[in-house]
Amino acid sequence: MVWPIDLAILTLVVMVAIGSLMVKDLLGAAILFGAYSFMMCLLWTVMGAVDVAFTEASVGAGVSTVFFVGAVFRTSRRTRD
Amino acid sequence: METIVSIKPLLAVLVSLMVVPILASSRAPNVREAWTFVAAGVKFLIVLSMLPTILKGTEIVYTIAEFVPGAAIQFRVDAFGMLFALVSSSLWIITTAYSIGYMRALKEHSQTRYFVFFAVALSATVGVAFSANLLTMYLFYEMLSFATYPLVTHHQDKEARSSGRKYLLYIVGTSIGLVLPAMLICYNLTGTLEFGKQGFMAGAGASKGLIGLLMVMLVFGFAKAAIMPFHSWLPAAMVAPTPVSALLHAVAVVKVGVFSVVRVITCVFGTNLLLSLDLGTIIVFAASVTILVGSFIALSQDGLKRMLAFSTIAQLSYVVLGVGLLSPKGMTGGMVHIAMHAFGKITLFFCAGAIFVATGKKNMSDMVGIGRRMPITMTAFFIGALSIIGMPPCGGFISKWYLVLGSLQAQQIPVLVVLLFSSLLNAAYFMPFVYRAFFCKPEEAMFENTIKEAPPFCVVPLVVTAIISIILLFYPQPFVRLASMMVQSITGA
Amino acid sequence: MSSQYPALIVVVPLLAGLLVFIAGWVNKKWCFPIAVAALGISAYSSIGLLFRVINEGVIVYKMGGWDPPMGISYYVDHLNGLVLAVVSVVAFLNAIASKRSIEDEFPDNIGAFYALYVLMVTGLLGIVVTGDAFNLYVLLEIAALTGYGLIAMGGGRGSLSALNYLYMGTIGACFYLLGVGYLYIMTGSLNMVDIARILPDLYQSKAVMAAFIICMVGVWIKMAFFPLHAWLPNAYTYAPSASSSLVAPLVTKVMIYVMIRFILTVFTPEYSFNILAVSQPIVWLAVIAIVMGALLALKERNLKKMLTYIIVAEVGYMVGGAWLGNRVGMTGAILHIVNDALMTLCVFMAVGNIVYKVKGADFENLQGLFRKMPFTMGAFVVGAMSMIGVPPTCGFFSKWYLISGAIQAGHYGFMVALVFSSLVNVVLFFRIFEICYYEPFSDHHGHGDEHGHHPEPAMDEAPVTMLVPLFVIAVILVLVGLYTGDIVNQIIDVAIPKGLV
Amino acid sequence: MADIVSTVVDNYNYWIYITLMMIGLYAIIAKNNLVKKIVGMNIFQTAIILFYVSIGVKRGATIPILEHAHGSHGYGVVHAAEYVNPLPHVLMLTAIVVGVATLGVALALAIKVYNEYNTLEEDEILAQIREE
Amino acid sequence: MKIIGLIVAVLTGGLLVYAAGDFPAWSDPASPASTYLSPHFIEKTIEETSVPNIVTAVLADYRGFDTMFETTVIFSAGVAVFLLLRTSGPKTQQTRLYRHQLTGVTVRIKEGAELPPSDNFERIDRFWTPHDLIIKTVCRLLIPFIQLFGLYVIAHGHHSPGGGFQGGVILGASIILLAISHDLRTAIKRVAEKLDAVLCAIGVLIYAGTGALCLLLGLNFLDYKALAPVLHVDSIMARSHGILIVEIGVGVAVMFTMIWIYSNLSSGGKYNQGL
Repeated sequence: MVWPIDLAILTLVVMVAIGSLMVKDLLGAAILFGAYSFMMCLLWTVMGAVDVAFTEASVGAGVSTVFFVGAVFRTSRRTRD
Repeated sequence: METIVSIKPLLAVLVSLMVVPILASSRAPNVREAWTFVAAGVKFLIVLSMLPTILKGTEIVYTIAEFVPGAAIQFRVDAFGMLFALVSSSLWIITTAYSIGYMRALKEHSQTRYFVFFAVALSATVGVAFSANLLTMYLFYEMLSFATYPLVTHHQDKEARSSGRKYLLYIVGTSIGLVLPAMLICYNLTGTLEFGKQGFMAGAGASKGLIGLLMVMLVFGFAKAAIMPFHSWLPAAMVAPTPVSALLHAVAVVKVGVFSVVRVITCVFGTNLLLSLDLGTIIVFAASVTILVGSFIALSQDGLKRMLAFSTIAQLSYVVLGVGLLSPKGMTGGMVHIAMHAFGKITLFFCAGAIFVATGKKNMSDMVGIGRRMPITMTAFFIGALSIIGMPPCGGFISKWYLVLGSLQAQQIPVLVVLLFSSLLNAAYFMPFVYRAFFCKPEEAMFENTIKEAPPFCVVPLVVTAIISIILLFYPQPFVRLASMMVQSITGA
Repeated sequence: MSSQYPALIVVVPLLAGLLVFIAGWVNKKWCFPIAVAALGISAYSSIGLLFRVINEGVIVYKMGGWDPPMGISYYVDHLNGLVLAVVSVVAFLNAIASKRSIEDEFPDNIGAFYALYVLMVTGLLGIVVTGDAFNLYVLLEIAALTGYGLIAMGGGRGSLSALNYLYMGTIGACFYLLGVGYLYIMTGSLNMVDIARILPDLYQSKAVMAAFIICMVGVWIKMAFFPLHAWLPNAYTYAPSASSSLVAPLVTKVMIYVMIRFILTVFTPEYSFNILAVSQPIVWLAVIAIVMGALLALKERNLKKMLTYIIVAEVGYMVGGAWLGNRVGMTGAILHIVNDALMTLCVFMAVGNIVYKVKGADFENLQGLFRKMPFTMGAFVVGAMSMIGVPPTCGFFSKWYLISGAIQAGHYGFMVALVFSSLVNVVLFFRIFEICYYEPFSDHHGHGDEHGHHPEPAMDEAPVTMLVPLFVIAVILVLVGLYTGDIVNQIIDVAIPKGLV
Repeated sequence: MADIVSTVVDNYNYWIYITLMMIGLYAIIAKNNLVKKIVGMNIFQTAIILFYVSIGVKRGATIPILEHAHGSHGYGVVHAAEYVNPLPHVLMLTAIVVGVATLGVALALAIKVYNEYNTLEEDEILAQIREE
Repeated sequence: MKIIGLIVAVLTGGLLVYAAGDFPAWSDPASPASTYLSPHFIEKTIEETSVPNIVTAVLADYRGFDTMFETTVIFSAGVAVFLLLRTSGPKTQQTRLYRHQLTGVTVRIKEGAELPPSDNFERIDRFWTPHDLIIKTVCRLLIPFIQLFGLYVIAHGHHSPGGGFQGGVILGASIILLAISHDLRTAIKRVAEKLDAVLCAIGVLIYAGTGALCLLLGLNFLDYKALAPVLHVDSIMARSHGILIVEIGVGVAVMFTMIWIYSNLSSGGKYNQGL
């Protein structure tokens, strides 16, 4: 395992997480959350948890994001925080 | 002490509960009342059938369920319980008859509910009488509190509501707030709640302060005894229909209160413990204050039932006072007074009810000259009053006599003074009324001279109780016998 | 077959949940019989299991035939045998009772509703019966997810309350999961008994302490222990009757079971009470919970909401009792799980009947109920008496043990709180009774009026299918009270480890 | 100094998981928008999954799929040290699925709330409730 | 609220950091987690289940009970979303708009009127957006491959990463992709709501039913060994086959639940107009 990659991804993950909570648009938040899940997926692949990574890629980055988008589509994109 | 196991105590308790479904489901008044009579009769017979056994000195025990060691739901019939059960079950029959007359004459609503809860209340009363331990007593005590609530608030108007609130606040507030914790502390100190002849707290080895605290909590916690300052529910509860006031506030509820207090003093703490710690004084003091203050307030009342209520408050404390003296004669007097006062006071309440049925009057100032219109009722009232004052030829004399002897035995001269002075007060609040009822000038009289009594169902019971009051002077057995047996077993003399 | 009882208890409702759902799409008439039959089998097996445990001792059931630390196993002892029986019986009775109100409120989605209902029971039973810490988490989520669905069916504010419940519930479950992770990283095992075997060497570890605290906090959130209770009242109030009378009696009680399981089995009493030494503050928290629950209940003008605050107070009873750190208090807490489940069911079922008939539980809706629905109110009175703690209803006996425990532990604050809350309950319930009894006021001046003076509201009682289970539970309240001695001696006393005195 | 650095770097995963978790927890409590809260909730859950997966990591080990699996019958002796710990992975598969299930229900509830109040901001909803 | 959140987060974080000091060093092969239970799984999986992917073996066999409930969780989420959102209001609107796909002509159909029998009409409404031909075509081409891959993932879960969940999600995603690239109605034409819902339950039922079958055959719940006489294989291969069966069940359940949840979420429960 290459630890600089690990560290870099870990740091990125935190940044994306904060980003998805800060962005003032729910659709943006949904997409950033997808990115967050994808980063996590990468991280777990690095750690050797291939099955978990696979699931996270399909569930977290895929379907969850679609759910978010669907729900945002049915409600509103507006948010104040 | 010899004991036998028998299901009779349970039957005596259950017999009135068992008719509840029948009462609740029947729509025809005659059927309903017939069943109440049957239940009352059967109950009295069951209680009576145990009397010979008890008089032989044997106790009857029956256990329903034991949930922790030392605290079962258990019945134990001893002399004192027998005394109380005898009084309450015999008076149930008479009150039933009276209720029928009263309720029908006034065309009261919800009579079914009335008879149902009456039956439940009687079950609870006998349950208290036969309880073998503090837990069982608490159980039936609470049952009685809740069963009488619908009776007290029978009229369902605003006044009934506020009185009902007061009633519950005092009765349930004290039992949950004081009795329950005290009972649990006792249990944790001794590991039992079983009534003992010398009191189960005797061997606990608790400090005087703790014992005193527990005693105060228990004595005042059974607030149905109406010891001041927990007395004011009683006048409030007089909004109930008169038969309820009669049975419940002359016999069942208040007597359950004093019965419980007596049990606490004799069987929880024991006379020896209280004597050695000199804690009887507290009780005697509280009781004396209640007697005097209650009598004075009764003196100032105009409402007949309210006057009787304050008289009850004072009279109840005689019982507590007698037992609080911790002398054998005093205790006997206190116990006997439960019976004597019951018959006397129920007569008075019946009379008040009969007057109300016949004339619709509640206040004494409106009843001048009533003796001319209702001679039988007022004669009975006079006899009842004599019994309460403690004058011959009525049963009340016997208990007063024992109380006076007891105070001498305990060398408590102040108590003697209190007793005599309060008797004077009793006379002071009863006699003027009786006098004006019979002997007022014709121009003062508010009623015409024609005799017009209440319906026979009302009059007969009060005549019966009045006669019993007189008979009790000449034949006070078995009450005195039972009381002295109990006192003997307590003091071991 | 009786050796398969542990599996049947959970598997039968699970299969039934799926079948009910399919039946909902095919023919709605089949839903109710399938659901009730499954819950009945479940109740039957759990009672059978309880008697087997009493006679034979602990029963271990290996899922998939794998030995415990490897695979998942069910571990039935006296403690969860008792809770299992209560949970399944409560669910069974409520299923029968709520048939009419479900048909009334959700005529289109009966199948889906019953599916969630039965699956929730599956989850709760599974939580109680499982011996694997992680398996418990999964089942917790089943119970929670189905619960959100059932609660949000109420519409109106129901969805917002359910969403808040979901946030809190997820935090709670995640905390629990994290705590299990901490235990796993320190011990390498997930089986509760196995963890308990390994842990004593690690009692000084900070991570183990953190695991304990995190698990506890998670469970407290789920059971609505006082400062964490905010989600509960609204969620239960705005839920439909059929859901609230399932969720209210069971969820908090099952979570208390989990807490006690952790205190007693996973961590020993020695660790929980002596090494950690946090009993005092927790009991004081419980005192605050009881007092605040009682006070908040006083403020409410809606029967259902008032009852939910009483639940908050009751949670305080059980947490406090469990943390008194003595045998009597623990007995009281376990006994109160049983009693509180039963009496909450009783009052909530009665409220269900009332809502079914008068379409509301605000105080104004309750006027004249004693005449309109005498039988329902009769059962309600029994439930209320039990909540107040009047003997011989069962509520008194658990209170007895709790107060005894407080006295033994010398914790008089807890004793005062219990007595205080009983008194407040008297006020609360008699306020209800007064409204149902007196109002609307009739002027009753002049006693000579003829009998028909009162404008007597016609009797308008709930259907028999709702009344019979209500009566059954009311009778059970008294019976359990009378058999308290047997329950304590034969079951609870054995369930508590000898080390706790 | 080198010690501290190495401790920090070695346990970097733990620190990051705690950071993420706290970000999520803070978002659930403090965010005003219901969907943002749901995002926070998912971050919170994922952080725990990260923690579990970190437990399973083993120095010098490979993914938990036995090698030479295709076609041959003899696997020889398998050494536990060669493969990372599979158990946390299994648990976390479950946790991910639970997470997505919760997400679905949460979003459905959010849509219902939106239909009721026409907004997703919690303070605006509470203001509407108070007005009723 | 923000301050409370901050305090809670800091407190919890503090506790966690404090406790993390006691953890075994990261990636330490000698940590309890790595030395206590997991070696058994790694070393015995082949012997006992004949499945090289240890995660699959543990997931579906050793801890198969967890996985069954995990599937149930997904299923109950589906039911919950359905119950919460699905509204079965009046289906027919007053007037409907249809577009003839070849010419682009819009037709207004009033209540009671019938559309000419042709496949070339497409219903349009408030949420209708003109679709991009390229996206549509590419997705339509892609979807079969996605589904094939999904099937592969389920079937090959014994030997490579993957299994019922991943495969099920991918299969579900293929239909969701169809719904996104075309519209929800097109997807519903392929997977009707009733079929969808029933198949969710059947997926879980396959799993739980397999367990119950083992129970009926005389062994404990989910003990696939019991299937050996039915499948005519030895007990170890029976475990391997049992795992495959339940993975298929998981796949079915997850696939259809995902579609179901998506349809409800994206149409707000109206089920006729989607994202």
